[in-house]
Amino acid sequence: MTSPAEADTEVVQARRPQPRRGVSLRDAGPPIALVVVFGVFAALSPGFRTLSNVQNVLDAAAVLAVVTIGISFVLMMGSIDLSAPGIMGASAITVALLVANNRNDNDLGFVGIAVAVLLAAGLGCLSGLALVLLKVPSFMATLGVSAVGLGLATLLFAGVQPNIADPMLEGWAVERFLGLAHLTWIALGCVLLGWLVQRYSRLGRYAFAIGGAEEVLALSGVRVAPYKVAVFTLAGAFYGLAGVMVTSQLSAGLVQAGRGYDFSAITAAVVGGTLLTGGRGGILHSTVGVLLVTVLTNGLVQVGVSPYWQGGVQGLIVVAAVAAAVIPQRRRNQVTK
Amino acid sequence: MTTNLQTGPVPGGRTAPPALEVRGLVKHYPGVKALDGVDLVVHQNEVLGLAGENGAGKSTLLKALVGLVRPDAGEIWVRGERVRLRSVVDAANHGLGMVFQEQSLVPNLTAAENIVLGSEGPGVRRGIYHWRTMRRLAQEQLDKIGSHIDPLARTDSLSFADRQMVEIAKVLRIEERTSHPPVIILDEPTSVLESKEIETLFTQVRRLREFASVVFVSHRLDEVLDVCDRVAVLRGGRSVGEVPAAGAAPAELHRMMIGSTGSDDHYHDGLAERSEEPGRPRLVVRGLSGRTFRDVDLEVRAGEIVGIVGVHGSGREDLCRALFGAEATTAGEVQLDGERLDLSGTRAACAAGIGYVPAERKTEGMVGPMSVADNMTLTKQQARCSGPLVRPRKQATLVDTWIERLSIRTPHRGTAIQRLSGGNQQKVVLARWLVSGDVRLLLLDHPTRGLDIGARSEVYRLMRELAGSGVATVLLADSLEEAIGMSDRIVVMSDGRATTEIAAPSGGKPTPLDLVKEMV
Amino acid sequence: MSTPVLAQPASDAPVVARPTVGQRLTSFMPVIALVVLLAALTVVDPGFFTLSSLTAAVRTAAPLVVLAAGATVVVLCGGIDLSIAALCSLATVFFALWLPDLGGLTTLAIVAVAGAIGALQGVAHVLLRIPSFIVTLGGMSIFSAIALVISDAGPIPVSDRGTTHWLTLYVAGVLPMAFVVALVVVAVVSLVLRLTPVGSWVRAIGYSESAARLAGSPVDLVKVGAFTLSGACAGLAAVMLVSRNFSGSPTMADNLLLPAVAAIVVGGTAITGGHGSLWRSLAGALVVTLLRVGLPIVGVPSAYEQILYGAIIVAAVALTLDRSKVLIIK
Amino acid sequence: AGGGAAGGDVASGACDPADVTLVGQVRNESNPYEASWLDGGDAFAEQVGLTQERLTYDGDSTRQQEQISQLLAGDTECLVMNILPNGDSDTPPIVEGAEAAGAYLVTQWNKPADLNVADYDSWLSHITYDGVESGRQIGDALAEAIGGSGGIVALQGILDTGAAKDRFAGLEESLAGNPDVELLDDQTANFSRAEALEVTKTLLTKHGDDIKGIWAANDDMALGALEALQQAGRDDVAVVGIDAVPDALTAIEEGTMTATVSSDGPWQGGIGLAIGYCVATGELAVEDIAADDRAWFAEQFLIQQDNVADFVSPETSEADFACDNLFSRSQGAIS
Ligand SMILES: Nc1ncnc2c1ncn2[C@@H]1O[C@H](COP(=O)(O)OP(=O)(O)OP(=O)(O)O)[C@@H](O)[C@H]1O
Ligand SMILES: Nc1ncnc2c1ncn2[C@@H]1O[C@H](COP(=O)(O)OP(=O)(O)OP(=O)(O)O)[C@@H](O)[C@H]1O
Ligand SMILES: O[C@@H]1[C@@H](O)[C@H](O)OC[C@H]1O
Ligand SMILES: [Mg+2]
Ligand SMILES: [Mg+2]
Repeated sequence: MTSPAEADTEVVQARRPQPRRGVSLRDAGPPIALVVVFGVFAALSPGFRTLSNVQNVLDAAAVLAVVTIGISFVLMMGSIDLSAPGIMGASAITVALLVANNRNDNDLGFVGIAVAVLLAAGLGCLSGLALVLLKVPSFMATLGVSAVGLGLATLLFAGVQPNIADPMLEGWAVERFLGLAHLTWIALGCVLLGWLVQRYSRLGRYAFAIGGAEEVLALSGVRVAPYKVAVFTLAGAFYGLAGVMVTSQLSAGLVQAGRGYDFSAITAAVVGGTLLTGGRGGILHSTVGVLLVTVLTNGLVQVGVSPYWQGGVQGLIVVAAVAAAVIPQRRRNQVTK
Repeated sequence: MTTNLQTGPVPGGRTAPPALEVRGLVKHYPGVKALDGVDLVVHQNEVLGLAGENGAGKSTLLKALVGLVRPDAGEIWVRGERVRLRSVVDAANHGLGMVFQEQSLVPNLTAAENIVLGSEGPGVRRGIYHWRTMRRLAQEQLDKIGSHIDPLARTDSLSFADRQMVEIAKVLRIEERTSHPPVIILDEPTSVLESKEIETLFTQVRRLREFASVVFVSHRLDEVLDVCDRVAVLRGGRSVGEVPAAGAAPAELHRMMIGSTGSDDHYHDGLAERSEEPGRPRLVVRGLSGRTFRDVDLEVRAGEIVGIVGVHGSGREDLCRALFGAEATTAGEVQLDGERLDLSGTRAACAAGIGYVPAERKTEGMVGPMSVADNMTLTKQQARCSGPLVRPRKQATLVDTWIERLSIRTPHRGTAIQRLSGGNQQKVVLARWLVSGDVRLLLLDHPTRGLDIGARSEVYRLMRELAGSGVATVLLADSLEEAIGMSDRIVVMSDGRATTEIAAPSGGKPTPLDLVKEMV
Repeated sequence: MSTPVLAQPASDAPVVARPTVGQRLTSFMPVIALVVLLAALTVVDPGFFTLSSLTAAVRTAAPLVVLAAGATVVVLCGGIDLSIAALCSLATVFFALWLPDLGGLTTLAIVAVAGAIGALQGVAHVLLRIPSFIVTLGGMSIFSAIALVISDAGPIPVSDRGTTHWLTLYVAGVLPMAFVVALVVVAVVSLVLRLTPVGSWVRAIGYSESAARLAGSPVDLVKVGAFTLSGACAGLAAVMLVSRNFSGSPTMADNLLLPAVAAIVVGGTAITGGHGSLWRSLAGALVVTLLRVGLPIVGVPSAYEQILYGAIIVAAVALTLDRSKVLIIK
Repeated sequence: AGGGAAGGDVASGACDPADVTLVGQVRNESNPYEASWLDGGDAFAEQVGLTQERLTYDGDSTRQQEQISQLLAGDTECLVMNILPNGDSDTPPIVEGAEAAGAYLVTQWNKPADLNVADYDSWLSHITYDGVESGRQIGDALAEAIGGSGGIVALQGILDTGAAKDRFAGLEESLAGNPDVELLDDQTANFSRAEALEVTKTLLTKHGDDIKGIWAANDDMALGALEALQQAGRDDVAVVGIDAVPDALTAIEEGTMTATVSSDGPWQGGIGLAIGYCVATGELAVEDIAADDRAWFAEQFLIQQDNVADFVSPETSEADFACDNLFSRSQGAIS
């Protein structure tokens, strides 16, 4: 045999054209929807199309983006994760009590942040363990862990609002680089990290594979349980970071720091083209979904839709966007769950 | 003709220990003794065929050989050394690898990843993918079998045959785990392949023999005799003997499989015996177009069996699905017994008296966790009801009748269908359309896929019986021989169009070659 | 018949596969979980195990049982209905608004309209092929918005209590009528599933939708039916809530969504579809209710209550889910 | 029936003080205001040698009802409940349940206007702050802070609560009296700090420098708005809220926030139990409670930089809870 490296380039170059490798047309729906929604709001509202509002949208997307990256790995496996509110709450209070704050004399700075993220990862790990050891479906395992997280947070909260005085953490929300808050850059870093993990790490590719055909992995001698636990742990870490980010934005640790992020992250991921059945989509898909959801929230305020109707209009547009995105994939005998 | 198991000739004349030896393997399932003391020897550099009826225990035996089934008793020896196989990895470390009866690739990964899955070696270092290395490793495997696919193509974008090649490339990775020649196990690899693909596969199997041993399972006995050196036969979970392939006839193998002297000619017997002339046109298709087929005209008369042949991608499967309302059409008209047929959905098709047996049994044909009885009566619910209410007794009687008539081997009608062997599952799926006796048109997509000879001739007999009673049948056959043997007329499809029609009356059958010429 | 002669193996095997003791036990697990929980609460606070306390608990559980029962059929079909709670809230508002005009017919009208709204979601799901998760998530926000607007964002008092009075009565002095109604709903739907072909259609769709469709099962119809039932149950639960709260309010039932889904899963119904039953959801709803009311009442402090709640529902599912029926757990 | 064994013979109690059960119920212990309420309840209980049972229902109306019916299914003879109903619609069933079981009930904040406390025996009193008044007061303070003219935006609370509506109505009154102040936009942030942050950011880009002031229906939202302003680098916008939570008081001290209105959590937590306790033990008879004290507005103060020091550590003295001094903070009956 010739040197394999040479051989493979030759062979591969020779027959590249037909089989599917990269992005395909069916992934184009969500980005198109994003452009359309953006265009409509830009046409309707002068305030929407300003540079500062675009910055605002990006800043506003930061926390949701980090949560959604975490949840995307879980969704890729075909599992679901409702633990974000609890884990974010626990991490928010933890970090607020560990960095300089008004409740105690701690001033751990970066270490405090790391501990909060680790705690969050631990809670995520708990979900994974319940799934693989107790064989409890992730829906319930993560719902349980969310309750545990909220309980822990309430314990630590102990009735008095911890406000942070750590300049670094406060600075994340306030200071800007190239027009974007540091938090937004952190979120962008997470997107990049998530994408690298999805593309280049065994964990990411196996998560994707578990969603595609879990039983085949077992037949190939791969023990999937550790990877499942690792994915939930990773997701937990992202939620933890998101909790820290919320704390930085509010300068205070709130038990409710993660309220509502479970469903909005799932919505964002699905709108971006990640399937709840697993095996499709990924970080970049989800990021598009996050932008779509954030643009919607912002745009509805900008064009002045009544607060009473905002939720409803948003729901309607999300359904419409998903419907439009699935049209090209519709088949007679297609299974939709 | 039957030779002693322990002293078979060693190819090459050396007296090396056999590559693999099984002694007295036993495996019980609730209600079934799947393996009842199996003995088997696989020599170095030989292709051993394994034959047996549906449910004889072939898959169970093979799964035990790769650590997926934990036997209740018995021994497995690899190259003269007794081993205990606890997992696929264990088996791979001993040089045993298997291509499963149902394809087992992760559809959303690249071919390269599938090939190295679970044994990435230098392709993944510290959890990080090195795509160049991965691609190289995969390419090495593909080169071994001379496949030209792109290792970075997503697996679900590959053709069926290419995927099978990926599976073989993947199983050959076990070479990297042992310094010894591997034993490659192929469980019914041909049941989903077209004849051309089968040829390619056989070329690969013969190449494999140069450096490995192969265990090959197929219900097409001529195939088995063609590619194997020796054939061992299982019956009821026991080894009942073996024959050297050279000079053996399928009928002889079959006799061993069923333990009695059955009829010799299962492919052809009775083919000519249908007395009635086909009746008036029952199905008339005019200018039908859909996603993968264009402008198809087709006519099937009552009592007629029309085979449609074509390669993968010829559009024949989608045509069938369209006639059953399971695939959208863009133009054309279909009439059934002179009435315009509603193609809007499967429900309408069923109501019109159309039956459809899909090729993908596991995902489309049966509802795995549901019982044999419920699977059988899923379509014709009225057959088990009086008024709107289900009558369990009525269902039981009906189902038991059909279990008996089709010799479906199941512990009980209440057993989950997924516990049956593949062939028996297929019979249940077929029976679904027969229980009420009101089918006018049957669309059969590979109805005998995975069936043993006995079950197959049973299905043939049934088809003929149905045709005799006036049912029109469209058959997408498992092999050209089957198409020729069973059909009154054969339509060739290529590139989405029905290009040629060849009459195939009994007595005037075309040859496979005649068809192949038209197909490409 | 010229079939091959059967070889011996199957013949010496038992012909009828009777469920083993273990299998029987798994189908009782939801009830066992319930009993264990009740026993534990009683040990912590002996005062908890009294007739009036149990009566109050089942009365409390009634709307949750009804909500969970309806949604169970959707889950059995492999889907999910996230809109039940919001639809229930909307229905309480409708009830309060329509009562003055419709009088005694209001209850029927509410159940019918809620059923129709559920059907609408079902139609959107099957026609547009949008995952039920998304359709009903959208439905949830749309229903909330409508409820907020038509109620002018506030509760609407129900002065004519006569219409719902019957729901507050007690059968034999101890069994709350609302709970009896919930039991009837569970029983009727269960019987329909068991005695008609609908049951096997639902299971077939849940286990393998494409196989069901290719067997000619009325997949779309059954799914729309499941969403209709789920909607109608949300309507009935709304009537129960109104009978308890004497008003309709745009957010009244919103917080019942997760408990209802938890009830279904705690009962051991597979969230992936196919396997499960309404009886399981009934037991699950009682477990969830006991946790919601029992933990604080026996004196578990708020923070620990949440931790315990989380741990116990996970443990309950670990106990009730029959893993021989659900092969891959996602 | 199963709901109520004791029946409604309450007029005044003859419970041994040691037999009284004290229950305080709020939404959750994870916000400072409501946590301080329960702490106030504990303080009162300690004062009379008892302990308070702390219940929370996580802002979940049905769960609140469930807990209360379970509570009322137990021993209700000397049960005293100080309840924060989740919304107006949650009050009637609580009241009816308590009446049927003969448990002593005080409710706070939320009550439908047409529900009359005097029609009941067990429902001793309903206490609230005048939301219209507070909304107007902070509205006026905001107008003054921006010099009587300019644009403001409003952050509403949970839309279907009485508190949110009354306070917004108060703002509208204030706007009527300050014709040069223009309400540019109103959005809801659901009483939440995090939501207020996002909404304010968007409003800041939408209206830019036109915004001179932000009116928030509670302090949590005001604090969220302050964060948004800080992140946008705006220090020229006046912010007002309601509740006088510690962080808001600090902000007022520091001058970043303009005004708030006091709601006294610890006192609210104690007073409801105190009223119930006094009646249960017979020290106070229901008939003797003045009609005006059955449903009343509690005293509240507009807090600004000049008087903030007086409120930094709210104190509830034992005297506030003495049976003869229970209604000293009344500002009159709810109109
Ligand atoms: N040369 C390469 N370098 C890095 N990664 C590669 C390379 N070739 C293939 N891959 C990996 O293989 C993947 C192709 O399969 P993948 O399933 O991810 O495609 P996709 O288009 O994202 O599919 P989907 O539509 O499901 O999102 C790439 O996304 C990438 O992760
Ligand atoms: N997991 C299982 N549980 C229960 N019974 C099983 C299981 N797997 C196999 N069996 C039973 O064991 C017997 C042997 O099955 P096996 O799949 O080995 O047959 P086979 O020879 O491969 O048949 P086929 O040719 O149809 O593939 C059958 O009766 C089958 O029903
Ligand atoms: O902030 C408080 C809010 O949480 C509650 O709902 O109503 C009163 C407000 O002061
Ligand atoms: Mg991708
Ligand atoms: Mg087999």
